Formats: sequence, C-alpha cells, structure tokens
Amino acid sequence: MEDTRLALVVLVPLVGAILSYVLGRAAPRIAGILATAAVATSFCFVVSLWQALEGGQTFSFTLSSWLSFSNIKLPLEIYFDKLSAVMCLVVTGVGSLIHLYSIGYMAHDESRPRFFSYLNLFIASMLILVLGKSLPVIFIGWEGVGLCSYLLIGFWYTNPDFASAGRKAFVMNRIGDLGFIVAMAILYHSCGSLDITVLNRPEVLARIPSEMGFIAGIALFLAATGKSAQLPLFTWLPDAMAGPTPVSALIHAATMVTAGIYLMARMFGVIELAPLVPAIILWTALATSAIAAIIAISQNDIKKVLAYSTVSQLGFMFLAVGVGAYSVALFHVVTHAFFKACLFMSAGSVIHGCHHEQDMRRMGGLAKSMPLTCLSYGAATLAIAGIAPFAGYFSKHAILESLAHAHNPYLHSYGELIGLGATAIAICTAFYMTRSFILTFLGSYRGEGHPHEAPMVMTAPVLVLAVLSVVGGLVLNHGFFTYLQGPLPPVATHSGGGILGSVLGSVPGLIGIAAAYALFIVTPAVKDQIRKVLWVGEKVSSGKFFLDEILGLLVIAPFRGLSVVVSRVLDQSVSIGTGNAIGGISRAVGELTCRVTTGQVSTYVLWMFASAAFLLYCFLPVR
Amino acid sequence: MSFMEFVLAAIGIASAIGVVGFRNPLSSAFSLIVHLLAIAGLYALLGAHFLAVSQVVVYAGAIMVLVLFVLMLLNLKSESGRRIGIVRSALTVGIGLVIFLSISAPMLAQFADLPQATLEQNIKSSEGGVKAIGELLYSQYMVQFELSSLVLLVGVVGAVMLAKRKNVQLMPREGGMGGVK
Amino acid sequence: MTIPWPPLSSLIVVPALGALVCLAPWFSSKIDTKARFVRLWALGVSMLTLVILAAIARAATMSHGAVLGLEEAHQWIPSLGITYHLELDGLSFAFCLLTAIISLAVIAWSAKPASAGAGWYALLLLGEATVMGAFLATDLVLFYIFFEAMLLPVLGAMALWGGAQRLNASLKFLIYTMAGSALMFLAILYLGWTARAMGHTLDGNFAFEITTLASMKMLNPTEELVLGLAFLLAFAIKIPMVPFHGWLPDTYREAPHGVAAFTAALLGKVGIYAILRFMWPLFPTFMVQAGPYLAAAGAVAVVFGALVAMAQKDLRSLLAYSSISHLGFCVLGIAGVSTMAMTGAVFQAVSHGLITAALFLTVGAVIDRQGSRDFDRLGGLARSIPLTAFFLMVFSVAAVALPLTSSFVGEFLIIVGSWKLFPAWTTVALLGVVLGAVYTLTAYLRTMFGPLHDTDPRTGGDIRGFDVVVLAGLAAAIIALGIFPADLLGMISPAVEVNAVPSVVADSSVALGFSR
Amino acid sequence: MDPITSYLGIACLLFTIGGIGLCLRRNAIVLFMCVEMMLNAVNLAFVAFSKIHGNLDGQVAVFFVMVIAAAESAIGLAIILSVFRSVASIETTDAAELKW
Repeated sequence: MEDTRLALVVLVPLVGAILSYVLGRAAPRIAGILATAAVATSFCFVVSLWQALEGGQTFSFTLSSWLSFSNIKLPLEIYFDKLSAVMCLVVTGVGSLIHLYSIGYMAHDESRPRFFSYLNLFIASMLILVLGKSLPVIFIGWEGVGLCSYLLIGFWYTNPDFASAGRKAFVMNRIGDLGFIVAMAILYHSCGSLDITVLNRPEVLARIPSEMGFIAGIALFLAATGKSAQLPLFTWLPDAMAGPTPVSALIHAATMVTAGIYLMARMFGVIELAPLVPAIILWTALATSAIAAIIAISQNDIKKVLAYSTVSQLGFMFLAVGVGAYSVALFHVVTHAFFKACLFMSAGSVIHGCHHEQDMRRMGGLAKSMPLTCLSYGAATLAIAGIAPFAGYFSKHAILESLAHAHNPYLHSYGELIGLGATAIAICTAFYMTRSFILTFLGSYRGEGHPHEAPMVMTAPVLVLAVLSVVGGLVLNHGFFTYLQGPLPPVATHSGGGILGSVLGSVPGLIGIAAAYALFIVTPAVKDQIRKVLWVGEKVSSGKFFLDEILGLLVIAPFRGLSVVVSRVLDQSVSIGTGNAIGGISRAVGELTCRVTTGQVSTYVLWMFASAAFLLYCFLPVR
Repeated sequence: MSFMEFVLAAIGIASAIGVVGFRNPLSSAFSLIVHLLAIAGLYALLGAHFLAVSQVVVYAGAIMVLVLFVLMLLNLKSESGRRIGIVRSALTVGIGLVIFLSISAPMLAQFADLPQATLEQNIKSSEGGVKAIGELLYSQYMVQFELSSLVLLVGVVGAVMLAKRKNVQLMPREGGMGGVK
Repeated sequence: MTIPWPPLSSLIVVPALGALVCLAPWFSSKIDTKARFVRLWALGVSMLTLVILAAIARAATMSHGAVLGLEEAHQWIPSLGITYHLELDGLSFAFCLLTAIISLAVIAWSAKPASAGAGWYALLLLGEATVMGAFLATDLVLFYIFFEAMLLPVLGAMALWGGAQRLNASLKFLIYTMAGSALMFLAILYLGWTARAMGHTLDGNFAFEITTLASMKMLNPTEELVLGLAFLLAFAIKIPMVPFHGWLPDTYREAPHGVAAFTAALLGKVGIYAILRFMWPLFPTFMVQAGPYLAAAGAVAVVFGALVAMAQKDLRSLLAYSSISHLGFCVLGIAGVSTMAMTGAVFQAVSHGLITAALFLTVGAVIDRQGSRDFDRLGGLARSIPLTAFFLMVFSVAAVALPLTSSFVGEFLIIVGSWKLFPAWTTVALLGVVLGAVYTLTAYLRTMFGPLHDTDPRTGGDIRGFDVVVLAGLAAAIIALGIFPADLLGMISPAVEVNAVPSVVADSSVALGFSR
Repeated sequence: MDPITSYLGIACLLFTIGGIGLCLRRNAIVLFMCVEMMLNAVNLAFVAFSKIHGNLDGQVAVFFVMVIAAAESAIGLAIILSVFRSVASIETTDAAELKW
C-alpha cells in the first residue's frame, strides 16, 4: 500500500544532510540541532508507520522507475514490513539519541556542519538499506553506508592514519560488496527478479540450480562479513575507531555493522538453499567471536576494547543466523544496539572528560568525578555480560538455547562443542568488560588534569540508553519473536524459565565478572604471574593475532607488487615498448633502403637498364 | 642485303663499339661522327633522303660540333684512374645481351612472315622526299611541329641559363684542368 | 523517415560554422585580448547545438513514441554510391547528448592554456562538429571521414598548447589512430566492392550505407572474420583496449586539461558506439565467435587499468589508466548478445564520459593552482581548497560507481547482463572494480587528506565563478542519471535491439541464450 | 632474313651497345654520346618501320626525335659545363654528393 510517510522517512534525513551543511557553514550551532531534528522527525514517522502495521499489511513507495526499461523491471522502491520496522526503529531511535549526544561531543570542533551532514547522510542510506524492496535498492543503502563510514572515519583527515583507516574500511566493504553483486547477478538470472518478497518464495527458489544457490549463499555471506566485520574482513572495525566516538557508537556499534545480519535475515531462503552455507556461517562466526574476545582482553584503548567486543557480539549474532534462528539474531541486534551504543557514548564522555585521553592505563577512579557516566557504563557492562534482569541476558541466552536445537546436517556431531565455545566466549566477554570498567572507573586516577562530568546534553541520551539496556530485554523478550513471525521463519523458544532459570543463565557472566574482580581488585599481583605464564597468549592477543600483518602479506603486498610489475613490465615495455619498437624498425628499414642511393650515376643507369631488361623479358610477346 | 647496306652497317657497328671502347673522349667523339654518317647512309638506302641529309646536317653537323667544342673547351684528358671492374662489365654485357634478345626476337618474328609482294610494294611508296615529308609535317603533325619549336626554345633558354657564369668562386680539385673561373 | 525540423546535419553544421566564425578577425587576439567575446560566442554556439539536439529529440519522441528513428539522406557522390546519410536513434542520441554536454562544459571551463586565443575555441567547436558527425553518420565512408576528422582538432590543440613533450605525443597519437583506421578503410572499400559485385545495389555501383549492407548478408564467415578484425583493430585503438593503448599515457599527460577531458570523454566512446552500430549488424557470426575474446579483453582491461593506475605517481596518468579500466567494462558489456548488457554498456559509456571529463577538469584546476601533478608534492589540500575537494570527492565517488550515480547503473546492468554469458570474465571485471576503489581513494587521500605539504600558503585558491557552475552541472547530470536513468535507458535499449541483437538471433545457428 | 628486318636487328644491336656504353663509361660526355647513339638506333628502327609499313609517319617521328635530341644536347652540355665548373671534373664518380 503506497504511503508517502515512508518516502519522508528517507527523504527527511537526506534533506537534513544538505541543509545542515549549507546552513551550518553560516552558523555551526544550527547544524547539530537541525540534524538531530531531522532524525527525530524520521523516527516519529517510523513510529507512526509501525503503529499502522497490523496483520500482514505492508507499506511501499516507488521513488523512481530507476532501472526499468524494455522487459526489465527494477524500480527504486522502498518497502516497510515488520522486520524493517524493527530495524528502522533501532536506526532512527538510537540515531537521534546519538545525534543529540554528538551536539555536545563535537561542540568545539570547527567543521561540525560537515560532521552532521555526513551523519544525516549515513542515517538516510541506512534507512534505504533497511527499507529496500529489491536487492539493488538494498545495495544502494549498502554502498551509501560504506561511503559515509569512509567519510566519518577519516573525518579528522589532517591525520594521515585516520584517512588511511577510512580507506581501509571502504576497500574492505567493497570486497564484501563484490559478493553482493555476484549474488544479485546469479539470483537475477535464475529467478528472473531481485524483489525480496519474490526471492523468498519456495517455488522461485526451486528454480536456482544447486551449485549456483551455494555460490549465491556464500557471496551474500561474503557481503555480510565485509559489512558486519566477520573473520576474513573484520580488521577494519578496530581501525575505524579513528573516527569521532559518536560515529563509532552509531555506525560501528548500533547500525551499520548489523546490516549484514539484516541481509541474512531478509535472504534466509537463499542462505538455506545449500545446507553447507549455514554451517560455514556458524564456524566463521564462532572463530571470529572467539578471536575478537581474546584480543579484547589485552587492549588498553577503551574504544578498541569496545570495538573488539562488537566484533565478538556480531559473531554471536551470526551464530544464531547459522542455526536458522533469525529472529533471535535480530533480538540480539536490538539489545546490542542499546548497550553497545550506551557503552561507546559513555566511553566518549570519559574521553571527553579526560581531554581526549583514550588509554585506560591513564584513567581510573572516574567513578567519583563522573558518577552518571559510571552508572550507565556499569549498567551496560552488566547487560553485555548477560546478567539476569539486563537486556543482554535474554538475547544471549536465547542464542545459546537456539544453538542447542541446531538441526543442520553438518553440525550434528559438533552441537555441544559449539554450545561450550559460545559459553566460554560469554565468560570472556564478561571478563574484559569488567576489566575495562575497573580500569576506568575504580582505583585511583592515573592521568594528569582533573576529569569532569560530561554536560547534560551528553549524559542524558547515555542514561536513556542505559535504562533501555536494563529494561529492554524484559519488555521485548516475550512479544519480539511472535512479532517477527511474519517475515521470518518461526523459532523454537521458551520463556525465561523463572528465577532459577535466569540465575542459571547468568552463571557465565557472573564467573567472568568474579574472575576480573578477583584479578584486578583483590590480588593484582596474581595478574602479573598469570601474564608471565601465559606470555605467548598475551603476545598473540595484544598483537591482534597479527591479522593485519597476515592480511597485508597475503593480499595487499601481492597486489601492490603486481601493480608495479604490471605497470613496469606489461605497460611500459609491452604496449608502449612495442609502439616505439615498431617506430624503430621502420626507421632502421628506412636507413637500409636509402643505402641504395650511392650517388653514382652509373649505378642508377645499371639499375635502370637491368629493370628495363627484366620488364622487356617479361612482357614482350616473345616466341 | 645489298653490298652497300652491308658495308654501311658494318661501319656503323664498328664505330659504335669504338665510341664505347676508346679511352680518349675525343676519339670516341670522332668515332660517333663516323657512326652517324654511316647511319645517314643507311637512311638514304632506305629511301629516307630528307632524313639522311638532316641527319648529316643536324646530328653530325650541329650536335657533334657542339660536343667537340665542349670537349675542346674542357680539354679533358683520357679517363684516369681505375679500370672498370671485369665483373661489372661482364654483368652489363650480359644484361645488354638479354635486352638485345628480348627486343629483336619479337620484332623479327613479327615481320618475318610479311609476304614478299606487299613488302616490295611498300618499299616503293615510302620514298621520303622533302615534299612528301613537308606535306605530312604541315598537315597531320601540325601540333607536334609547333610543340617541337617550343622544346627548342626551352632548350636554348635553358642552355644559356645553365652555362651563365655564376659568381660562385670554387677552388677546383686536382686532376682536372684548371677550373674556369 | 521525413527530414525532421531542425535537420540532423544542423547538429554538425552549427558547431563547424561557429568554429569558423571564431577565427574571424574581430575575435583576433589584438582586439579581443583576453578572448572574452570569442568565449561567449563559443558558449552560445555549443548551447545552441544542445538546444537543437533537445528540439530534435522532443520532436521525434512526440511523433512516434519513445523509439527515435530520424534519418536524413542525400546523394553525395552518386558515381561512387556514397550517400550523405545521417541517422539519429536512441543509440546515437545518447552519445550526441554526451558530446553536446561535454563540449559545452569544456568550452565553458575558464582555465584554457595561457597562449591559446580564439584558436582554442575554434578547435573545440570543430571537435564537437566532427564527433557529432561520427555519431550520426550511417554511411560507412561518411563515418570514416568523420572518424578521421575528429582526430585533427584534438591533435591540433594538443600540438599547439600541450605540455613539454607535446609534439611526439601528438605524433604518436596520430600514427596509432591512422594505422588502425587505414585497415578499416580497406575493409569498407571491400564491402562496397562485394556489394556491387554481388549485384545487390540498385543502380549497379558501390553501396556503403550500413542498413543496405547489413540486409544483404553477403559475407561468408572467412570474409566476416577478416573484415571484422580490421574494423575491430581500428576501434580497439580508438577505445583503447589494452594492448593497443600505447598512445594514451603520453596523450593524456601532454594534452592541456580541456583537450584531455574532451578526448577522454568522447573519442573513446566512438569506438564503443561503432562496434554496436557497424560491427554487430555487418558481421554477426564473427561478433558471436569473438564474444568471449572481447569479454576477455574487456575484463583484462579493467584489471590491467586498475593495477597500472595503482602504480602511477602522477594524477593525470592515473586518470588515463582509470579510463582504460572503465572502458574495459563497456567492452565487456558489448561483447555478448544481451540487451541488458549492451544498454548498460552504452549507459556506462555516457556516464564515464561525464565523469572523466569532470575529473580531468577538476584535477586540471588542482594542478594549475598547485603547480605540480605528482602525489608527493600535493597533499592536505582539502583545507586550502574545500570546494574543489568537495567536487573531486563527488566525482571520485561516481568513478568508484557508487549507487545513485550514473556509473553504478551502467556497471550493474553490464555485470548482471553479461554474467549469464561470461561468468568468469564478469568476476574478473568485478575484481577490477575493487581495485578501482583502491586507486581512486588512494589518489584522493594523497592529494586531499594528510598534512599540508608546502608550508607557503597556496596562492592558487579555490575554483570560482563559472567553473563552479560547470562542475555543479556535471555533478547534477551524473546524479540525475543515477536516480532517473529509466527514460534514457528506454531510448537506448530499442535502438540496441534493432541494431545488434535481431541480426544475430534471426541467424538460427547462433540462437545463443539471448537473455533479457 | 629479308633485307628490311635486318635493319631492325642492327638497330637493336646499336641500342644495346649504346646501353652498355652508358653503364660502363664514367665520363659525362661519353655518356652523353652513348645516349645519342641509342637515339640513333631508335631512329633507324623508325625508318625501317616506315619502309615496312609504306607510310612516312616513321620518318616524321625521326624528325621529331632529332629535334628533341638537339634540344637535349644543348641542355645536356650546359649541365655538364656547370657540373664541371662546380666539381672541376667531368667524372660522374666525382659528382656523387646527392646521396643519403
């Protein structure tokens, strides 16, 4: 059913982006307010559309006839159903809170208008991604988000490392998008259309030949790994912390990185075509979240810890996708958006308070000077650790449970192993989060200067998100799965299982917290011995598994070398060389032939006479 | 071949070989004059009387005199220096032979079968007296005649232009006679 | 088709006459010292050409629906059977539109070489006239004449006002193109002869008009192979395809910015257009057999161009190799029998024209103002020239084929269209797209981001006044084509189908999976 | 061989002798004379032909050949003089600057 409000949801942030830049140049203060207002109005539209969504009703709106000519129909159409409603609510809701927060955070930055315009542009492209009715439209949002993350990561472009971090993010996303395009090509030719509503119908999926289906599935997963930072392509996320903290909160915690899971959920039919694809997803997810968790333990930069924790949590979500529990994964997406955004923003307030100090070793004892931020950071830490009443518990518990019911042929024998691994990672998560909490807020202040509490405009959104990460789980736990029954396949879940169940469920979190508390507060000395004993693990973890170096060696160096070789050998010597060589040859032949002119009259006469003789001999009608 | 034709032909060929053979250009000039006169004789025998006379006047008289004049003017010695290589002369003679064969064979073949009668009759009618040639010249070949006057004019003007003394003073190289300043 | 008002040849005559008037005495450097009036005059002429084109298109679409099909035919040299035959269908309309826009942009661009006076504008207008002619002519000999003629204005401008090595660069450019087109001319003559020999022509002498020649179906496979290769060589050098691109780096390094923009945007496209317009109808079986090789050449060009661009030290040659990479994509598009891929290729060619011209002009502005073109002397300019940085960002993003820019539409259609026919080569080309992102962003990073290199305040300053309008216009065109490509695509696809595809599909032996 | 065609034979022979002389000799004037000789051979053939065909066209042709020969000799000798003046020697081998 056509609805202009849907168009406004996307267009308002877009217009906001342009206006906030144009007007912002005149008066920088307006930019922030304008941008936040734009996202807020978009949020209101989403809520009003969400209210109007009952039963199977959906909204759609065609912005332009885009790629439709002769018999090809690919209009630029956006589509609003329950799944995109959930995602839009998260994007615009958390987005507006973050916009509000960044008014305070970026108060002293002189290129604020450019920041807010990029932020709004990001929200607009994320909305297009989430609302896209056909895969190419989703792809528009997909690349738009990549571009905005490139612009925002490299926002302080005077520092060359930040700029190259932005480029690294964009290129890695681009490698993922390669898969997206390949998948689109396969699906278009076998199913004839790229419309998401059509693609998930079983009779359409039956038309895809099996190995093509497998390639399409893997290609889509490659796209998701690029965007949601999974194993092969996740090293860009920690470097993306070079951008301002609101950017990390919005893009690299709440919204963009979840695009991969949204795509998997949308394309669940294609993913499940070949049973091997979910298995591959499961194993990569497990490996990624394990590696990220281990690395996070030894990080000293507060934002890097959170970045690796995001990668690990995303791994968790992909675990749920791997076993086919898409609504569970989305539930974790929502709760993760709440507490991770809250964590990042409180970290931002800490950094802001400590005059842009990001290293936890020069923080500590901030509980006294920044009580509110400490409170929200604590709440969010408990949530992410998966302690009973908090949001994290419900979604993480649901994932662990759905792992137990995995019925994928490739995973029968490993069912419990994956469950155990997931629990171990959960413990790890609790451990490094508590470590970061202790290092920043407890003990004595190790930095110089005196940190101060962030202004109200920053702490207010953080507190709102803290409340959400406390209450969110409880509220959403029951209605969420049934709500998403429509667009997504059903998933077997049961209620929280009473007090005993919740205590049992939060045991891994408690273990992690206890261990961290013991090591860092009670007996710090023990920590050093362990570090000496496990020095190999410590070296690997702080060296980030040397992934950057491996990637550089395996991918970047060969290509750079190849480009030099190709440019020098193939281009210079072959194509340009042959051109010059042909020139040289013709000159040499020229010099050779002009030797004939000896300047002697007699030679010329002899030549003339000889050719006369030859011609006469040939042509005169002899005999 | 009547006796007279045979003699004249022999003289012609001998003098032709003489022109090529003699080292001294002066003697080859004289041998050429003899050659021209022999050819003039042959013309007369073939009935081309006007041509025979003009040959003697124009060719032998005018052109050869001019040649001799130039020879005397430049006072050239006989060709100095190295002899023509044997290989080169053998090659040239070889080529010459090829040319001779490839020209004469078809020509002779062409006319070998001419019936004697028509031949006799043709000889009679082609008496080349001055009147006959004059009529033909001024009727059929009027255009060519006028053009040839143009050619002669160009010849004369050209000769004057080329031979005019240029004010370029050039030091002559040894060997030749002292250059005309 | 009746001769439309205004007649098609006005598209050629108006710029040509405008060029002549530019050379008139009153525009000479003595009177109009800073070439202001001659620039206005040239602007007026090129704008008029654009208006004429729009009028023709509107008149055509109104009279018979979306399909454009205007012809203008006169006898030119009857004894040789050469007719002055112009035709405007969707295919040539797209390219004529590109020519008109690019010429307007290049003429409007203020930064012309200092020593260039009225002659600069005359040569540009002449260039526009000849390129327009190349896109309209459907008589092979007439096309060949324009194919050669369009080289001269560009060559002249480069030889007169180019960089240090301009003379041998232009000489190389001339010899390369001449060598290619000489073979093509022989092929054209052969076609004319066989047409006459086969007695198909009505008045018994040669026939060069493409539709008559195509309808004759007179060539056996070996003839098609030989003639096809001759044509292909000429267009391969023109596009350029990879092994034949020897002239490109020198030309783009030495040519003045405006001429480099003009050449990059238009001359290459004639190759793509001509393959669709002439080679598919004339040599269908050859093209089908050559399909995989053409696709391979295209894909290799994409990767090769990207790799070499990554290794470039200076901005201009990076752009040169990037245009090889983008055009490789178009070649991939026209290799196979698929309406979607071919329409995508034409659209990609048009969008590449706009983007490269914009990039060359912006980079030209950067180079003129910063006085150097290699990366280590440039850097951190985003702060000192923000507006140029913004435009360069927009055009780099378009060059990387981001959705909602015109190049995404082209690339998406080509990839999805040609995936069914050449899956392997399409994936290789996709790899090229990723490499494309690498070198474009590296170039942008090295010039715009990072610390400011030279301490002295840049005297250059940002682009001002009319140049901003030009770049804004180009950016608007790129984004508009990115969001609303449907009507242009609607025009191109029937023309492509009429031109290339049926002659192949009708040929039963070749009913290759003719995909949508 | 009947009498007339023998003239043709002689003409061919003279022509070749002139050609050989042209190739072998180095002195400009001797070359000039050999050319004259070749012209004469052609004239002889012309006259023989006019005799065979019975009309006078051949002889008129000879007349024109003589005219050309005269003009040519005037120019030729003038050239030889100017060559001599510049190179002070009549040998063709000495006037050999016109080469690559």
